[in-house]
Amino acid sequence: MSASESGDTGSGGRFTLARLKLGGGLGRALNELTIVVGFVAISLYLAVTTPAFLSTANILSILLASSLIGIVAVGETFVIVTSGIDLSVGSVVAFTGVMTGLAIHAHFPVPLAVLTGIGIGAFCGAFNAFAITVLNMSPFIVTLAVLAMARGLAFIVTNGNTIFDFPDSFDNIGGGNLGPLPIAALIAAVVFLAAWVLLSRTVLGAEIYAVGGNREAARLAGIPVTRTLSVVYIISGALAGLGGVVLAGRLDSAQPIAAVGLELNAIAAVVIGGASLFGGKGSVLGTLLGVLIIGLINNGLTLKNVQPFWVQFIQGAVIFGAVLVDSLNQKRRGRV
Amino acid sequence: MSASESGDTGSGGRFTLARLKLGGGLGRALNELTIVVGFVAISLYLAVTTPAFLSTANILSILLASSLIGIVAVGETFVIVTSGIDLSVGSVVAFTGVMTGLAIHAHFPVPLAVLTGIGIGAFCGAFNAFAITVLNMSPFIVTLAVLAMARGLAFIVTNGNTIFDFPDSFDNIGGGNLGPLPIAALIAAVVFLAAWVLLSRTVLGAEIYAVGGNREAARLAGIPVTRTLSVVYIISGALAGLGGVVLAGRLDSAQPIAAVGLELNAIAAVVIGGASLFGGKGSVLGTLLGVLIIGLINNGLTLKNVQPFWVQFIQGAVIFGAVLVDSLNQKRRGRV
Amino acid sequence: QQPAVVGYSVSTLANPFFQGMTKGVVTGIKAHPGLTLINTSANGDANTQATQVLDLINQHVAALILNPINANAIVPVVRRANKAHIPVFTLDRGAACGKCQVNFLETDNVALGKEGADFIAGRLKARYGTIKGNVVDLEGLLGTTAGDDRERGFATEFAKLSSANPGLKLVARQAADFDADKGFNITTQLLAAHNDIDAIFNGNDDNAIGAVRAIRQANRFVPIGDPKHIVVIGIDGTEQGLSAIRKGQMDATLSQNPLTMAAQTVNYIEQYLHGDKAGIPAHQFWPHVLLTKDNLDTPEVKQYGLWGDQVAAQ
Amino acid sequence: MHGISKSFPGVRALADVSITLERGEVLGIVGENGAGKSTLMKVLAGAYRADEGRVLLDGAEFAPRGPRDALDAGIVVIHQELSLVPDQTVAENIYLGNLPRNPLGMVRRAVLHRNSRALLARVGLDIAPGMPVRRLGIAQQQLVEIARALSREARVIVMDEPTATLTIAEQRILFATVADLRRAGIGIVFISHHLEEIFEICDRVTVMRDGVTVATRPVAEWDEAGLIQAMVNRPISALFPPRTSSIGAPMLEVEGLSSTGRFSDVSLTVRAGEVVGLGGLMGAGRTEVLKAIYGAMPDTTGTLRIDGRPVRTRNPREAIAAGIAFVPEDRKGEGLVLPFAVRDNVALSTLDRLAWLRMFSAAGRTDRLATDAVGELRIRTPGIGTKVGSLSGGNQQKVVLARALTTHPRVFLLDEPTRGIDVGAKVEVYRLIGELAAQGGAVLVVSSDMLELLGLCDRILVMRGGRLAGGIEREAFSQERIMALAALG
Ligand SMILES: Nc1ncnc2c1ncn2[C@@H]1O[C@H](COP(=O)(O)OP(=O)(O)OP(=O)(O)O)[C@@H](O)[C@H]1O
Ligand SMILES: Nc1ncnc2c1ncn2[C@@H]1O[C@H](COP(=O)(O)OP(=O)(O)OP(=O)(O)O)[C@@H](O)[C@H]1O
Ligand SMILES: [Mg+2]
Ligand SMILES: [Mg+2]
Repeated sequence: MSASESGDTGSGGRFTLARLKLGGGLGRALNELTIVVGFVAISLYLAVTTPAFLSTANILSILLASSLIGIVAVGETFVIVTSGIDLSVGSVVAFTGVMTGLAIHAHFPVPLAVLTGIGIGAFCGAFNAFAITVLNMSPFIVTLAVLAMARGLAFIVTNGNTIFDFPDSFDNIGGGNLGPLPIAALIAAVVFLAAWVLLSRTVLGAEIYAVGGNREAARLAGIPVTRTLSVVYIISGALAGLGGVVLAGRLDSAQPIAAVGLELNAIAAVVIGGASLFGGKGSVLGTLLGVLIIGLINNGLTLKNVQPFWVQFIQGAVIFGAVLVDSLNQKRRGRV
Repeated sequence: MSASESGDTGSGGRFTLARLKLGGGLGRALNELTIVVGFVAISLYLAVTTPAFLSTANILSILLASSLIGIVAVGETFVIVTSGIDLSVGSVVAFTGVMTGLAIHAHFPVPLAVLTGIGIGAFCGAFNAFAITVLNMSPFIVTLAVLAMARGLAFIVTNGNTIFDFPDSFDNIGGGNLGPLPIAALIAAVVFLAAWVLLSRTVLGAEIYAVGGNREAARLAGIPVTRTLSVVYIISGALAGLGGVVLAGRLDSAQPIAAVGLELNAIAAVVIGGASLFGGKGSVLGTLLGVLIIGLINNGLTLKNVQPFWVQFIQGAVIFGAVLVDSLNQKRRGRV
Repeated sequence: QQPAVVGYSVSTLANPFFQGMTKGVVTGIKAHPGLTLINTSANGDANTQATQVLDLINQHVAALILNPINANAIVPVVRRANKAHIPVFTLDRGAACGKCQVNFLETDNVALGKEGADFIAGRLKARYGTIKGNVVDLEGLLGTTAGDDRERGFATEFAKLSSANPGLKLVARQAADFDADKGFNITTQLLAAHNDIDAIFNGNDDNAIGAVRAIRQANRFVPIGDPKHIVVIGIDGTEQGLSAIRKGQMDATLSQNPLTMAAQTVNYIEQYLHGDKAGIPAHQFWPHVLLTKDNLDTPEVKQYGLWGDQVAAQ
Repeated sequence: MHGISKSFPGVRALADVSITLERGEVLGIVGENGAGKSTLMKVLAGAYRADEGRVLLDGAEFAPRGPRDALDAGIVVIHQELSLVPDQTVAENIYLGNLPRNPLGMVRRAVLHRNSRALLARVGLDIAPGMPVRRLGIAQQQLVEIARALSREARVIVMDEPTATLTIAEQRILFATVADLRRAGIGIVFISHHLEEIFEICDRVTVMRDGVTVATRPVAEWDEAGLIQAMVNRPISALFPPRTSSIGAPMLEVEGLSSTGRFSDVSLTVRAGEVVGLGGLMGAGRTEVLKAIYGAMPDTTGTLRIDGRPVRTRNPREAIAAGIAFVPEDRKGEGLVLPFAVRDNVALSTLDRLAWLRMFSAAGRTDRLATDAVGELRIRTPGIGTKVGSLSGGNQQKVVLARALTTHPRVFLLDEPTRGIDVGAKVEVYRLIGELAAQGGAVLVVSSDMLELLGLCDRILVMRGGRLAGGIEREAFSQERIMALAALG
């Protein structure tokens, strides 16, 4: 135990963040998220070796590319903090995307179509929540089943076809800019901010951590466990719905095959950001870092013209390295 | 609480299995695995509605189709019982498959080539184990990184090409028959039997459960936790290697893209079979049932020639239903 | 003078055909000293592809070769490229915005499916005198253009054939996802359930290999020409597909040539950058051929090119 | 509470139990392990639903559908099994389910910390409210639970063995608090296995046995012998067996044991046949010293000799091989594999010894071992196949003890070995410790129960702030001397 470590630090990340006063507290909060070391290392390497990396256009492109996975990963963060898992998000993105597209084609006004997409996502989340809380099923199986069912529905409702050709007012949600800034990235930023407030500043947030950290204790303390879990899965579903809208707008089209495997990337981002699949740990700031690390890696691989066969290998190796730094750092500090 | 339930039941599955004396005990063991209800229901439905279902050829075809996922799911069972996860198995199947193929093409004798495949799988498992135990990294991240790296390596070593055209002596491992029985299914049966003995009848098995049930208590009780975890991940890797050999033989070819997503199916089989991702629970018999349920569903969808768009939806719905029966049953019996 | 940078985004490398295409692009670029390549693969995800193309645009490449995952989903970034005055050349699959691309060099997947149905009809006619028998359709990955268009071509033609020939029946239509193991498992189960299957149409050669191996395992293989032989036809002409045809395990495949096709696109880029822009056609179907054991090693086919063999030889 | 009955698979935990609690009184409930005390309180707390019976609160029917209802009605329970969220802070745990919020639903952090500090001071715990609970010792966690109970608007407070992990100092503070609460008109249920505590603070005492109430009388009408008789239904002669064993050569010798930031330079010797106590205040580092000897504490320096031979214990496995046994203080976190049956927990350290060829599990031998252990330690369980997690706290503790004995050790490191176990069982544990010593074993016991140390040990060592503050021989034993060493020195 190093002398620098006062008795007050050493939590799983969040609770320091919760106390973060944006001045001096930030340093301490980041100190908790040692994954920041990996993040900085990758950024520095790219900045030094690749001139194009630090250009505004490139940085905006990273943010844009990270916005879909970011939105979905925020929902996944909530779920994982409760020691659950939501494998359905990728399929729900595809399903809500095509449903939104169908709504647009059925001449729904854009705001209503967007709400339809988000609402259907929330409904998928509510289905997950019902099966997990009331029917007492394991989150893994439930959301795996919904993964298959939502994907199937996306094919069934579209007959396998791509839904395309949306009005610009819709496409701009995912593909437009506000001044120089991609709107999708702005939406993601708002989602992150709201989630950060919710998880680290509100009573509901604290209850989510409590339910994930010790469900029985939470129950005995009068926390409404079923309601908390339901909220969490519904948020995750609704954000996947928002993701479907953003993706459909970005690509001016909605495909039933979209976003396959997105759930694994989202979960990876959350876990890279310091969350534990056993619950009670994790933070929105950590997830943000995790998402950006994945975005950085992919951007770097394109910028450096890495041959496609090597891409996957290097992706894996860099994630491994970034998390290794983190875990050695924690080990050194005797926190394990 | 039904009168039939003596005070002696109610353990996590295994320890009842451990005492299973193949006569009267079997009933009790199966009683523990209420997923058997879902299994029987699906079988009955298919038997009644589809004349071809009960033919020997069809049942053998189910066993054959289940053999690859079965072999891999056995390894995953060990890992999940320790509260770990191995996401790398699908990629390791592909990587060991192409390495075995390359070995055959380099004129390795067949047994040596097979050992090469299994050995490389075991090595991947050892890498996972090292990172998880010594470097103290999370199993999810480690095996996710290895998922990407092994897949990348499979592309790199083959330059993306399919390796094919093996001698029959090799192909028969995965694609031959012994009398009426597919050799691959026999191999899977041996793997299940060995795993069942290991997990439910040996000291190592008991240690694996203990490490998964409460790692700290296991450590303080003198169980070599690091060694136990290492064995488990190495077994999982080696079985993925065996899976790669079987797959390459069956298709007379090895592709770097093979077995994408196999890990999710394997994990699903284990969880359907009653294991918990939080460790300490699960059994080889349960996994066998889980694998067979997935095999049955796919068989039923093929036999009934369900339209492709509906396949995924129904897969999801049936898994949901099968597990729902299980969880309601458990709830009714007050075991939750 | 600095070579002009060409950005390339292939939909996926999870399939030998696209590896062939990529090799065609790479060798094509090498043949032009004035061009260099940035090579990316979208791993089958349309969103990833959009991002990669944007990253390529941000690097101010001189031209883009796109093999879109989806013709509609690629449109927004193609328009971005248009705004940045970067010419776009689409390969195998186009962008659904017509003139936004300089050239669209395409495989006619609908025709491939149709010709597959016709081939099977021909073999059955030879066997029974009339077009009759039991046919299995193992389609490709749902939601992909190749899978869906081939299926559409096959299904439309098969419906036509079977309404004219009542003895022609489709006993099963299942998606084998371009995955050999999936093709193997489905075929195994179909063979167990039906002992009178005459032919299997496959969305690509990997599916077909799965079917061939399943027939072997089920001890149902008899040589071509025997009335009990199960006709297997694939699409693409992969190296393993060609090998299976040579061995008489598989009847035929319908092959395009991604190598020459991709090289042609690179030629167009050279022409666009340094030559006659107007001479580049807006749209073109790249020809394909039916390969069987009989014509596989004939000069005409050699002339067209067996990409499967060529790629492996490199 | 009237006519409460509650059954679990294979056990009737409560059979027609009735108790009443007046405003402003302290009702003591005592009974053997597994008598049903905690179950009764969980029914009151809404954590379990009774099979039969009803609860009246101020004369009105009260049927909680969950803990929330009970809390809303002012019934606050400090559960026997700690129920804290390890990754949340002390303050958040104190206000678990009850965080101060502003109208937007945000946590009022300043209020939270201010109030938490006040509550922590009230229970005598000097830690920052922002400290994560994960880093607290088990006793500190207990105090956080007590602080939580005090934070609630309560009409009834139930304390289920609140003192099991506390040392004298904290216990005194708790009792003062209880007196305050009583004066404020709050009804208190106090459950403890420390009978002297019962006599000190209770107004009336209810004795439970085997799921029924045996008797309820004002405390003045009970004496210790009568209470024990009513609890265990058999006479118990003396609490502590006479110390008879002859003390032999040094068996465990520890020299210069240090672990950075935890404790330093601890040297001690335990002889064959000797029982040595290790006393001290909470957080003095006693647990860490035992774990270090046992090889369960990384980064430890120092030397160890057993029977004069130097041994290295780099991990618990080596310690067990060297003949050392360890009973941890936190049975749920460190002692038991909760999803396992009693049998498999007992066998956990001897899996290979029991096996055929050291490889294949031998169900028969395992069953016999477990059956013997259950009989010998009188573990109250429906069967050796019962999940250990469903046993009462005290019986769980006995399972841990039983396991430690299976490895035929000669050096015993016991950390709070009688925590939460009833008088009858305690006597058995004391007898057991006596026998272990008599058979030539060396026993090192950490206990926060000073009377226990005084009655049990041949010698007491006292730790303070990570160092050995001194030792006291049996002839010179007194509470005052221990306290002096522990607190001042
Ligand atoms: N959740 C449960 N499932 C099954 N049996 C249980 C459960 N909880 C308690 N029991 C059983 O009910 C009986 C009463 O247990 P309880 O915990 O109320 O005892 P207690 O009087 O509090 O004992 P202790 O002094 O050891 O804490 C015991 O036999 C115990 O094994
Ligand atoms: N994991 C940990 N990280 C940091 N500090 C810890 C940790 N565990 C314990 N401590 C602190 O180390 C000190 C010694 O604790 P220890 O449990 O050894 O005391 P003890 O004398 O056994 O007291 P107790 O009566 O609580 O068992 C305490 O201040 C405790 O808070
Ligand atoms: Mg109790
Ligand atoms: Mg202690």
